[in-house]
Amino acid sequence: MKLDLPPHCQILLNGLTNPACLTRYCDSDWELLIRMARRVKLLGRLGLLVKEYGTWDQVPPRVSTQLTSGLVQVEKLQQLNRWELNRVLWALNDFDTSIIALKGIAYSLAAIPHASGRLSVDLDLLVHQSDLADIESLLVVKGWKHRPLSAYDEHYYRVWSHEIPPLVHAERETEVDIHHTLIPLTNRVKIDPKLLFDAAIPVKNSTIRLLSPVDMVIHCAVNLFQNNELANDLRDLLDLHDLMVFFSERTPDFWTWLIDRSNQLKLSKTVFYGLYFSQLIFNTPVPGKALVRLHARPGRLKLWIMHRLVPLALFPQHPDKPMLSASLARLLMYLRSHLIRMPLYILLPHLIYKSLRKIRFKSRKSRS
Amino acid sequence: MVVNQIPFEEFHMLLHRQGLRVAIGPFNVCIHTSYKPLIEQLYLLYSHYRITQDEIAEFHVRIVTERSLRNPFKRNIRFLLDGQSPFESFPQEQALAVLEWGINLAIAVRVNHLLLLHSAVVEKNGHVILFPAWPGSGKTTLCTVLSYQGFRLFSDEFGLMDTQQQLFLPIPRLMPLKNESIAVIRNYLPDIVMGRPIPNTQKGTVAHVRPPEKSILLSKHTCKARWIIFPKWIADTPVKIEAISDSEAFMMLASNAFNYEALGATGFCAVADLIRSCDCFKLVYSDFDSVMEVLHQLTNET
Amino acid sequence: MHWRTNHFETLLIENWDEEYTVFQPDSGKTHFLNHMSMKMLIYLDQKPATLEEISAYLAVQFQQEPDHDFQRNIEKVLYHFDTLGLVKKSFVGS
Amino acid sequence: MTEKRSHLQTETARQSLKASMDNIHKHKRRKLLKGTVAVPVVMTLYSGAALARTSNITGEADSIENAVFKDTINGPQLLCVFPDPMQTQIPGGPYDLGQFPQATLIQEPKIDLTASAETVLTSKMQQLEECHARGGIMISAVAYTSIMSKTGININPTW
Repeated sequence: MKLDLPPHCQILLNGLTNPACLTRYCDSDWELLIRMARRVKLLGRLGLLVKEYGTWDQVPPRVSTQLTSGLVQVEKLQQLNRWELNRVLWALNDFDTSIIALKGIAYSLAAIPHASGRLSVDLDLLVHQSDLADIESLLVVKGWKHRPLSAYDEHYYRVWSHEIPPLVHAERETEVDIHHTLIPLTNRVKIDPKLLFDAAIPVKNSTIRLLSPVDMVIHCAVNLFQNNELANDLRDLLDLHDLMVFFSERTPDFWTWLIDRSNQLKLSKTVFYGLYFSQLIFNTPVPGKALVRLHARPGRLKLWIMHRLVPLALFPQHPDKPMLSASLARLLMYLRSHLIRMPLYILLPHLIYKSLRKIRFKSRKSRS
Repeated sequence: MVVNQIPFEEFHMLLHRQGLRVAIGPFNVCIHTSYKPLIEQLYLLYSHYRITQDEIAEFHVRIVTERSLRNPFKRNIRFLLDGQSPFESFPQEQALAVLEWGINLAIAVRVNHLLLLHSAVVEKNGHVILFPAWPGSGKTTLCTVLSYQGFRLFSDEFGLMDTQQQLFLPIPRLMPLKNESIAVIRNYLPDIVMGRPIPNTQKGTVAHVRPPEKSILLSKHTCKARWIIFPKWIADTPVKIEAISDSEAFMMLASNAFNYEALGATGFCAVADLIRSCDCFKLVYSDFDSVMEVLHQLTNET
Repeated sequence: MHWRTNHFETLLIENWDEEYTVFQPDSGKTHFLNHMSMKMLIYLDQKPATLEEISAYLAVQFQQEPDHDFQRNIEKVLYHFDTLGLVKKSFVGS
Repeated sequence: MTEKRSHLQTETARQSLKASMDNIHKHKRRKLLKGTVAVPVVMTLYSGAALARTSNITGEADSIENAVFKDTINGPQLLCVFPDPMQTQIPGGPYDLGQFPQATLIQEPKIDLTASAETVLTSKMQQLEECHARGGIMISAVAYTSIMSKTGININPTW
């Protein structure tokens, strides 16, 4: 099956994958490209690509100022992330435990190409569940606080989630998300975190660890196709592409390992989607036989439906002319993400609570 | 082409169809709306802005009307930035205030290629004076008076600084007067063009002053800063100007900025350069005549 | 226990007549330091020192009584510097 | 405003400005902190969206003119900050406001900005007395921006 994208999405995709074509972009293409790249958190990435490709001086001035702004923002957020990690490790210095960095900060530490152009807001860490209570209280003693939460949200985090309520230091603004596993506990699919810790890799001159390359790729796919709602998540699919290109070039048996590990963790269907869409959208060089070796794959009808819906959800809407089909795709993906995350007896009350709260919030705001 | 050179019908069509693009300082803003009372207000208050239909716009904003959630017979307006709504809806009478507020928000959260100080800025004799925001400073009111009495308006809100060249960029926008200052300015400057007062906004009653035509015409002329003055309005006190220490000025200036922290070392060095090249004062005042006297003396002295 | 500076060489320091504004690239923060707190950092940058050593040095420099209160103030600021990441504990020589 | 008064004010302005200017050249380099060389001070700046927190050490503002008044519907109200009672204070400051300084707005007496300068000043001084009576201090705007969100009273961004 071929990728069939509306023209505005094609402008974004070409800009991200083929910097050479940017020299042919007219003012209105550039304007639309900037607006959409910003929408999916890829303005900094675009700026980095233009710099690397050496065509910065040919970019219209009203575009280069916006690319600069995007790069400054990305750089600032990454610095905040690094410092937050530094302070977390400082606070836990006397506590003997192993901590794994996840997502954005992990991609920087692993020196994945283009990681410096990634917009990363929160700091995500994985710890042993048995150390969780100690780590949480040590951080609270050293000045981190939970944001105020409703009783329901607190319950949701503590009982069903794969992370504890986010912590923010009183004198800084970066949110620290501490995970004890990678998939919500309500999910049918489970992961044994011990396997991840056993394979984790130390970072030079630091006590922090990283997931092994295949686990990092699997986590990225899991996050996108199990935990997220896919709307505007193009950046995360691009992460997946970056990781696979980087690791497959450095490790000869990477694809074999990836498939074996996915089968072992019983995550082959999720990884299938990751490989399939990364290849479909970004032309990731996934060997044909890799997909076939995955134990679980979606059926033909299901894949056909996902093939139609996923790109519409991942790419941003046209900022001036939102498409109904894309809105519908997003709604369906939203429901799907919740259905795989929790059984109906939890899901229905959860969605009702969330929509009620939204209405109450709105009417409170309009009254004040 | 300037707004007041096109007929109202054409202006209306632009806002309604493809969006009106105007140059506001270094930025082009593309505005869409079909809400007639707002279009009428904008035709008057935006009359000196240059129309830039063929250029890239950095900001794309919309004011749309919608039915109120709580009262289905009432209509509200909503501000959209690139199709996204950063705040709740407002009563439709507040459309102009919400549009102006929304554009400020967009500038404040997106622009990082310049240092954005939270300050009124005016020019005299080729150099600018910064009046950084400060609780109770009344900077907009003071700025309105200055910009109609021989000073060139850069901004009542944003000190836009090109950190490499240490130059300030004008961004003359409507000046929103609040509450008592509306009557004060009406009396003091009876001839200036001001929008209808909008009651019950989040900041009380607001009325927007149209910036002087000359300031908009010259909005490409950048200048270096020479004076930084932290103003404070106190009723019935005689005017007093007092030098402050560089360290204090540094801390106050840096903490009155939108993106000082985002710029990192660039911001730090820019503020340090600025403090070194400027004289820094605190100003206490109650009436405009004496402030004017003080400022003329200050700007002519050297 | 000894204290020493943390990445002191990366700090950008502006001297405004013995009051200082300091940019710390690691944290992205700007700090205001008075003369005595800057002296503390400079002293600790030359060699790791104990609370008693640094207090004695500052008492002489600023003609203060090196009494308990004085030392307690210095200690508070050392711990504050530690949370800011400007100094760290060091166990060299102990 | 009558012409005479306006003229008078201008005269005052001139003298005041002249005095200020002389002052500038004589005392160009005053300091942010006064009389506090005896303790090390560090304040961390917070700006932008995060606006202020930290710094627990500050002195009382040097004059009522530099104190922070919040504009409320009932007129300006003095921001009165309470140093941490657990800390021993050095007479004359600086004060350690502790990790979670508390602050309140002094509501009485009401300050009527339309009254004469003298009346306004008197009311301000009375608010300050009230603040002192409750064990609080007034702080300068710099100190304010540096402790702001710990006090739970925030300046509204002006847009």
